[in-house]
Amino acid sequence: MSDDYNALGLIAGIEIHQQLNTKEKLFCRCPTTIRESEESNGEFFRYLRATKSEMGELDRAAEEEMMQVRQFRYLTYDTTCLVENDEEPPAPLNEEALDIVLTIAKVCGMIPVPEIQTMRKLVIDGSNTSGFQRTALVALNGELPGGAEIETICLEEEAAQRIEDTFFSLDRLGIPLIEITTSPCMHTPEAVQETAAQIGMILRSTGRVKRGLGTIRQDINISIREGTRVEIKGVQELDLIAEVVRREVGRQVALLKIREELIKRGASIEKTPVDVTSLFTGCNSRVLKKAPMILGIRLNGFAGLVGYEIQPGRRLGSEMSDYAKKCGVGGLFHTDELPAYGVTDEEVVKLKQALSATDEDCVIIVADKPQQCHCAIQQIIRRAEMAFSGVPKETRKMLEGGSTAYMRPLPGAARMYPETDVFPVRVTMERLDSLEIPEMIDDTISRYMQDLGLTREVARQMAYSERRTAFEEAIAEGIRPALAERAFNSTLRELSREGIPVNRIDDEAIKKILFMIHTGEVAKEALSPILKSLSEGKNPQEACEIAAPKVSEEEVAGIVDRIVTERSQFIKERGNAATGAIMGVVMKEVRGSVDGKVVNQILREAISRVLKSP
Amino acid sequence: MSDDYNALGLIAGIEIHQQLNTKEKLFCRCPTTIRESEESNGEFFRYLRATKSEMGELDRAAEEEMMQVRQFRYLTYDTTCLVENDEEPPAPLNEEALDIVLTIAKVCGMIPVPEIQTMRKLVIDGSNTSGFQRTALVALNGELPGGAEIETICLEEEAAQRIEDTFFSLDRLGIPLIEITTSPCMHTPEAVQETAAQIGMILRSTGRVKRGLGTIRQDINISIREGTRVEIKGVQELDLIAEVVRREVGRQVALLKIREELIKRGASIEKTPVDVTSLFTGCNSRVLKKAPMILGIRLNGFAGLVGYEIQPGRRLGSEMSDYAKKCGVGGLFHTDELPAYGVTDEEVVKLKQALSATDEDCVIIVADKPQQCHCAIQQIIRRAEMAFSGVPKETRKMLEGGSTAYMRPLPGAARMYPETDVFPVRVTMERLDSLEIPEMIDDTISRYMQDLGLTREVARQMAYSERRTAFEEAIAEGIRPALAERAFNSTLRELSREGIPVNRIDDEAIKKILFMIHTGEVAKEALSPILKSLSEGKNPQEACEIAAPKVSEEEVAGIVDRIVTERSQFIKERGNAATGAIMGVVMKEVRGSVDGKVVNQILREAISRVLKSP
Amino acid sequence: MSKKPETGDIIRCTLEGCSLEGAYIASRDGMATIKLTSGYNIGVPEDTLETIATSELAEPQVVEITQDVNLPLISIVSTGGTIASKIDYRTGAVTSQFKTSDILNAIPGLVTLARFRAVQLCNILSENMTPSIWQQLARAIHDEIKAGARGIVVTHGTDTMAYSAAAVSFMLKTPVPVVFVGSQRSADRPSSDNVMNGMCAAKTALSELGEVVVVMHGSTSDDACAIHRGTRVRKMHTSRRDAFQTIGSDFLGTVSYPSLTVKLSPSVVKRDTSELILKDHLEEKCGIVWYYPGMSVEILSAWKGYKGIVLAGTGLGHAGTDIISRIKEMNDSGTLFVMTSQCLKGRVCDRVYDTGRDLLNAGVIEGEDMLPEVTLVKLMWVLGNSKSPQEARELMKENLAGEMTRRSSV
Amino acid sequence: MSKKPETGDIIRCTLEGCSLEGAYIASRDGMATIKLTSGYNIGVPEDTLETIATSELAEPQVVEITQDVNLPLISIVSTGGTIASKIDYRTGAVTSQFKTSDILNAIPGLVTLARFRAVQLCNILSENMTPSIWQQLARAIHDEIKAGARGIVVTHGTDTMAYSAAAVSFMLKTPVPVVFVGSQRSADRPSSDNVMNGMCAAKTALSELGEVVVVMHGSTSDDACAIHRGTRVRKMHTSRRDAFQTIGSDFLGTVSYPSLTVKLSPSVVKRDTSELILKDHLEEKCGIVWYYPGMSVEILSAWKGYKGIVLAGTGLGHAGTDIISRIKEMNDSGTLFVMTSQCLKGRVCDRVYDTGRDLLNAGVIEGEDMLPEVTLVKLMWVLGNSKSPQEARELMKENLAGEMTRRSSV
Repeated sequence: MSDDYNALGLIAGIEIHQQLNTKEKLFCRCPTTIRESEESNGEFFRYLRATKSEMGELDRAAEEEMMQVRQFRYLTYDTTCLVENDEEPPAPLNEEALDIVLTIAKVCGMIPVPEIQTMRKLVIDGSNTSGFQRTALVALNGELPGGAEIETICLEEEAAQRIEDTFFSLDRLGIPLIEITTSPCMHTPEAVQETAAQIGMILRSTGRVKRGLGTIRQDINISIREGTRVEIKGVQELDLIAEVVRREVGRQVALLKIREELIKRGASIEKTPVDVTSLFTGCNSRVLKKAPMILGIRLNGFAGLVGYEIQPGRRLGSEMSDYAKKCGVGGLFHTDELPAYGVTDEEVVKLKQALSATDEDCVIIVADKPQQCHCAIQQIIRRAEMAFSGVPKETRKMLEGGSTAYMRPLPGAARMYPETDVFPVRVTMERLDSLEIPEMIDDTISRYMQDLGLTREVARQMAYSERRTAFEEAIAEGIRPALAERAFNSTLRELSREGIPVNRIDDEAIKKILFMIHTGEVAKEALSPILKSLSEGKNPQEACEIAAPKVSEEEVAGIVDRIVTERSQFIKERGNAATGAIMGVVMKEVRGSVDGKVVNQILREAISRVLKSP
Repeated sequence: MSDDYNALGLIAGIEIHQQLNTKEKLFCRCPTTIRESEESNGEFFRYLRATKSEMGELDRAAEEEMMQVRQFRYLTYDTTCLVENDEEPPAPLNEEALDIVLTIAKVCGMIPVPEIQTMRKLVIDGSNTSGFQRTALVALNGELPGGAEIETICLEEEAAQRIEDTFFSLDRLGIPLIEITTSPCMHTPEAVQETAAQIGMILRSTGRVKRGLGTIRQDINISIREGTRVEIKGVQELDLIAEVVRREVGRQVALLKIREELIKRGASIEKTPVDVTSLFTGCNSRVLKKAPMILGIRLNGFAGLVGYEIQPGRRLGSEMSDYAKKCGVGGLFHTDELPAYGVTDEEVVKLKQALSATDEDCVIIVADKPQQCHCAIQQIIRRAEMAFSGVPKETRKMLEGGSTAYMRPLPGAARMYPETDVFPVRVTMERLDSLEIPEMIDDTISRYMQDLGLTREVARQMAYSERRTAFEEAIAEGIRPALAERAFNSTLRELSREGIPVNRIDDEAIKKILFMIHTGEVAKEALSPILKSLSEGKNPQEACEIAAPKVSEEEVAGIVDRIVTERSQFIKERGNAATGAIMGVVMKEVRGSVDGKVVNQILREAISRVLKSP
Repeated sequence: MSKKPETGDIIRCTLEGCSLEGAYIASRDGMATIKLTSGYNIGVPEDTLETIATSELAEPQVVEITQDVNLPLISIVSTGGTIASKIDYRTGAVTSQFKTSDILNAIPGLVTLARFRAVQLCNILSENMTPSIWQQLARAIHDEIKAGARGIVVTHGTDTMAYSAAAVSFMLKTPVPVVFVGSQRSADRPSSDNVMNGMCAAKTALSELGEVVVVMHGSTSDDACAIHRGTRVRKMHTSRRDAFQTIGSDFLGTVSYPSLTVKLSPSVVKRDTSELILKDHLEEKCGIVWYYPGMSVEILSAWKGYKGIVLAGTGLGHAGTDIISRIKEMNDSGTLFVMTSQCLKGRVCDRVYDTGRDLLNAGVIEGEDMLPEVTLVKLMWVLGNSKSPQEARELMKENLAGEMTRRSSV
Repeated sequence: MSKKPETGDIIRCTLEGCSLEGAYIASRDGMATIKLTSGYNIGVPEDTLETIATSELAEPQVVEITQDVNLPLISIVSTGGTIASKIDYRTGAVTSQFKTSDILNAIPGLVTLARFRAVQLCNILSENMTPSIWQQLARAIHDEIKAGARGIVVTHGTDTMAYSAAAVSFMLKTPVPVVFVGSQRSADRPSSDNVMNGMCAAKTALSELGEVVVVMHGSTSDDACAIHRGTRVRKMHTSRRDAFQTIGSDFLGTVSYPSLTVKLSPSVVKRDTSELILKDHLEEKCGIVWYYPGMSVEILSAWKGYKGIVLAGTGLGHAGTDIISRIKEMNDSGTLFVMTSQCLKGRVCDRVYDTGRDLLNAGVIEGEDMLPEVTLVKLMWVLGNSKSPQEARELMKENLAGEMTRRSSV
């Protein structure tokens, strides 16, 4: 496979979906809190059905969802309401969410839409109780510093979280989601990954997006010159993006090769399946032996191509299998991979005979109940036909490692119509002007390095930290940057590595501790045990008392006197040079409850007394 | 004891309560249907509390009910409504019920109240969810043919059925109840019973009262010259009334004798109980041994009187025990009956010593938890004090056999106030005039004997029967009285004795059968098996076919021919005299499916043919 | 700007120097809605538009549904509402549909249950219903039953569906089921309750019922519809699927989904119990007065000259003492007053408190446990069909169509 | 007939020649009510009476209740209703009682809970409540709290108790519980709910609450009272003990009986959260208009010149298209309209259908999920306390006293 993506005509774009960290959801006033399903307070179920458009046609993607009539179950919470239940009209568009999106649009230099109109985008996989996702186009035509074009920015509602198959949790439904779509302007796998990283940085720079697993998802659109647009959904790991692109390019190249070969061979597809159930009654494959029905189909001239590897771990047969699975079957067998899985050579011969297959042909069989078998064979035929035109237009999902599997057809763009229950929002110049552009995290990092003297890595950590704002406030109020950084970043990281639940510690509490250190009430040496105490639910006062019990200057003086007296010989031997060593002993004893400077002062005086003494 | 009731100054009156068989209840539109508690559709509970009158005093009876705070539970049905639940104001007074009561008042020649006003009579034993019973005085001052005076007739609502203790069933609550109160005009036990019988007859004569166990209840008011008015509640068996009166007279005579003796002895009551728990720790009586507390009280000069029999099976001690039981204790022990029940002679001696009792005194002990013991001792003292004035004013309940036990104090007459939710009903002359007086059952009996030729017993059975109306209708339509009587009475009684559920048989079905017999469609001989078939749920047509399969005249002729031929020798020997014997054989074979007359006709012809033949 | 574009025209607009193409949809207050090729609508200033090409409407694809002539006939009388609708994704417009084929297309399962004939009576939002449309509706249903329908389904907006169901209950004695149905979620959305409600309604129309009912979701799940008597039902929630509730008694039955098993309670009126009789007179000069504390006597005068007034009083059926004399005056001049309660549940009883007794003395009739809305409709019918005021008073106290129960079950 | 007897006089009457004695009670329409010695009342023609003896009224026995000075103080403000009453068995009269001793006699358990001071504000049937009495009530409560009461119990007739509770909720910010209580069964009957409701109310008045609530039976059994927020509660049954229901959310807590354990939900406003503030202005020219199909435009004119009108519309908050232009006219002349729904449950949303949008354009404010009755009271308060129409509009859209929820819980 060639690495010359330019020659292959690679065109790629990405869509980034990022949850916004608003107080309320996009179209109702519920909090944007993720819940455990055990906390659910109720459950209901619904059927969804695709609505035909006035042209009488059903969307291909919707139609495929409808193959099986499915009942969708939903869990409700005390943090969800009738809007998520699809039992109340939506509230007006969340203005806080819109402000965040408009801010990002401004960062990207985009043209805001003069009047934002909310649309309903049909989605009947159950992840939206209404059967559609509400989405609004907010801004158009932007460009990133690196040159990548941002085509559109939309504000959408997040879908319900799938617990399993047709069972959903409503806590996530309706959380505001920004969708940033680049134009298909990238031509190398690395460019795609870099652009994604850059957009991620911009999003985080606002300080108003959700963090953590699943709060950001990348979709990648890829095609090569003779290939077709394929959309790969839900790539969550930024570092995998380039690899996904590479593998998809590989897949398209391979599919085009197969096309060429098929045409060359004059391949064709037999449309009538053959019932071969009886051939496998004594088969060692348990699946085949116990199947109510086994149907076979002959693909003329496909020999070797069904088993041809098109991506690591994926063959043309895998694609056919994905299509067949939509009918509820577990998968398929094809003669390119047989004998295997308990099927003997002899059985393969009989199978080929039964279907009058030559060595140029490939036979595919599926085993299940009759209805499922017939459905699956039709799907296999459909996918086999697509092989003649190369790369099908598809939505695909990422598999572990970066290969992908078929998910559903690309949805038609036309399945959108206005959400009449939500009034349009006019975006005024005043509003746009009032939006402050946040400092980009990349700039923050530079500033931290330059102004605060942090190292690049620490500056990066601090800039991306959720505690950045508190950190900056502390500094603005006079705390030394190094101390503030230790409190808000390094020490917490150390404690976190020890398994201490540092996320329980409140920014305000840390700030209080910092001021106590600043005023000398507590020694900075006690920072780590104090933070640990805070993580156990103590308030700052309590934490200080526990971690660094109050030691008065008199007590310090007493301790110093004792230690100095005990070690007077040593002091006399070393003179002032003894200070360092003795300081350590004293500090250990006062356990960080006293500022080192104070101890140092008292110690120096004591030592000078000893040295002056006879 | 003397039988000279006149000399004793016996005065007795009765109150008869009879449920009316109306379509709806007295103050709501629920049916007057009695239900099984298994059919209940719900349950609720309430507390009732006596309301003080404006004079600040609680009724004595109400107060006694309040000794224990009690939670009352109620079962509801799909035939009860919010009115029984005390959750909706009452509907207007049931006019159908009022018509029945006015009719009875008319029969008794009473003065109807010009405007009937419904009252609330306080009852807080839980049997009324509202805490009162609604009752209205309908008529005054009547007289029975036998001379007994009817003082008043009231229309009341029936109370809820007690399932156990504080648990009630609401099906019965609100059924209309007529209350007929005689004046205290009877002076012998027999007169009381006769009057009750006569009133019962009048009630039944209307044909509009409920029948069966518990639908009629007699209360008897009794006093003798120096005695007091005592009310005996709920005497259900008419035949026991005279005996109840005799025993109550006996009881009052005995109590007066005890009074005399007490006064003569200068008896008195110690007011302070003594704790004698420790005396019985090794007692053979399980009750005493395990009792948390045993309290004793000394009744000075009562020796022998507490154990004095005042009624078969009842002593003064029994009365005291009844009073004590209101506190929740199981009963008492007194020295007149000890040693016994596992209490030894020695323990009795110790007990008397502990209470400083002489041989003239009686000691009473109760064993229970401390609170119950103290309450019970107070009640015993109260009842002992009453012994000095002879007969207490009481409401009593009948025990099996005719003796009685204390139930509660006589309620004060004043605990009644207007039911403002029910409008008064004016009784117009037109209404009174339009009420038809029914034939009295006594007259019906005479008529049946005279006009229909029934014997007295059969006439009585028929007159009291629920099937009387159907019986008279059948006769009016031409059925012979004897046949009708057999169908509606005698045969049913016979079948009933065999355990056949004849109450399932519908009057209309019997009438149909009678007409079929009348027209000769079915032979009257088949009556009994047909009725049996009806009781099994068959309709008249089916019942006839099963019990008396249709036999055509030709078939009869065939049977007759065969039998006659077989017995031609016998016929020739006996001539026409053989008819009787052979008739029996034929009838047995046609099993009552053919009228005897028809068979007889055919048989005679056949016999004459035989006799004519050579 | 060139001449104003028409819906569907392809236009170009310029935003901050950037040019966009899309289909023109509509304008409002100087802002034009444009549908971009991505399907998104955006609003842009109207004066930036330039028409590129005029609309070419594609012929809608008509799917003809074949009905099975061996199945029983149901007539669907439509009055409006969104039980069937179509979206034009090109313009985003959603339109209500009432032709037989439209309804059968929207609810494909229907053809397996029965043969259908659709009668479009009107197409209005149900808040615009009037007594005269109720009359037309009763007549249309009457004609359909006479023409042999085995059952009637009336599609109706949910806002005043209960009023209409009550009105038909009084005007029409029916031997067959007359089933009102609507949807709380419009038919254009995949989650709409129209399919389940429609299927359950059709199945009810074929059932052994013989009265006027409302069939709507029984719970928030798609598990079963409840069958409500037309004179005891009320919309009790603005937006939930199970908004319709029978008040003061149990509902008449259920239709499970998707099995479509109809279960009827023993208390239903059975098919063929009544003869088909239409009595469609209504006295429209009737109204509801909702009492509130401090209500001025003068407010009542707004209904002066009315033939009948339903009072929605407080508690057991009360109103401030001030207005009672005015009620008496109006009663004496020929206005019939019926008292109902704002509580909605429970029975009116004006015999318990003084105010109630004064109201009775003023001529007010106790509305027992009738719903205020149903009482209004009944009053219109009773006044339209009585020969004398006395007869009207008596009829108001009688149960005519299941609107009043004699006993309050728990 | 001798001179007309007075209540309690002993009289003789003659019926069909038979002479009866009894106490005279009263006469109506020529019929005199006589109490016989048996306790029964009967009605006899007035002209048959003959007075035998005049009444001698016995002195009522006054039972003085000793209060425990160490217990916290609760003020009982009484407005009427039958939480305490006495029966005169001689005449059968039942009279409401409001003195401290009367109330403590009627509900003997109270003295074990607190010290009580009773303030009799008025003695009216609650259907005769007016906005000006609400104001007096708010002032009286304010004064009692200022004077040191740890909690307030307001005894009130049940008919309009929910209106009054809402009115006080808006007029008064309270640091202590203000508990409205009534009884659905009058206090003269042994089954009255007055004892349990009264005890539970007193216990609530001592609790950690800091808002205006209604405490009434939670079910038909005597098991527990429910605590309802004063601005979310509604009387939903004419006669049941558990008639009061919180609409659209959960109630605030329960008081079990007879244990009197108070359980509060986390959503209550806690004691001492608010300062004591009285803002007792009310604009009384406000009313509720209950829309019904076919309502004439002219009906609306009855409220001409009013400052505020609550519309109780259909469904999501609609009214017939005809009346919208009249609403706009009145709005333009200074009447503030707020839309609520007859459904009672659920949220008004006038953005879904054309009628709703027209109503919004006419100036109508969406009443969110507020109850119509509460909206009326709020409108009076808002118009009485706003400096400008614009401020009033804004305040109507805000949640001021828990009357409006931002989210509709299931």
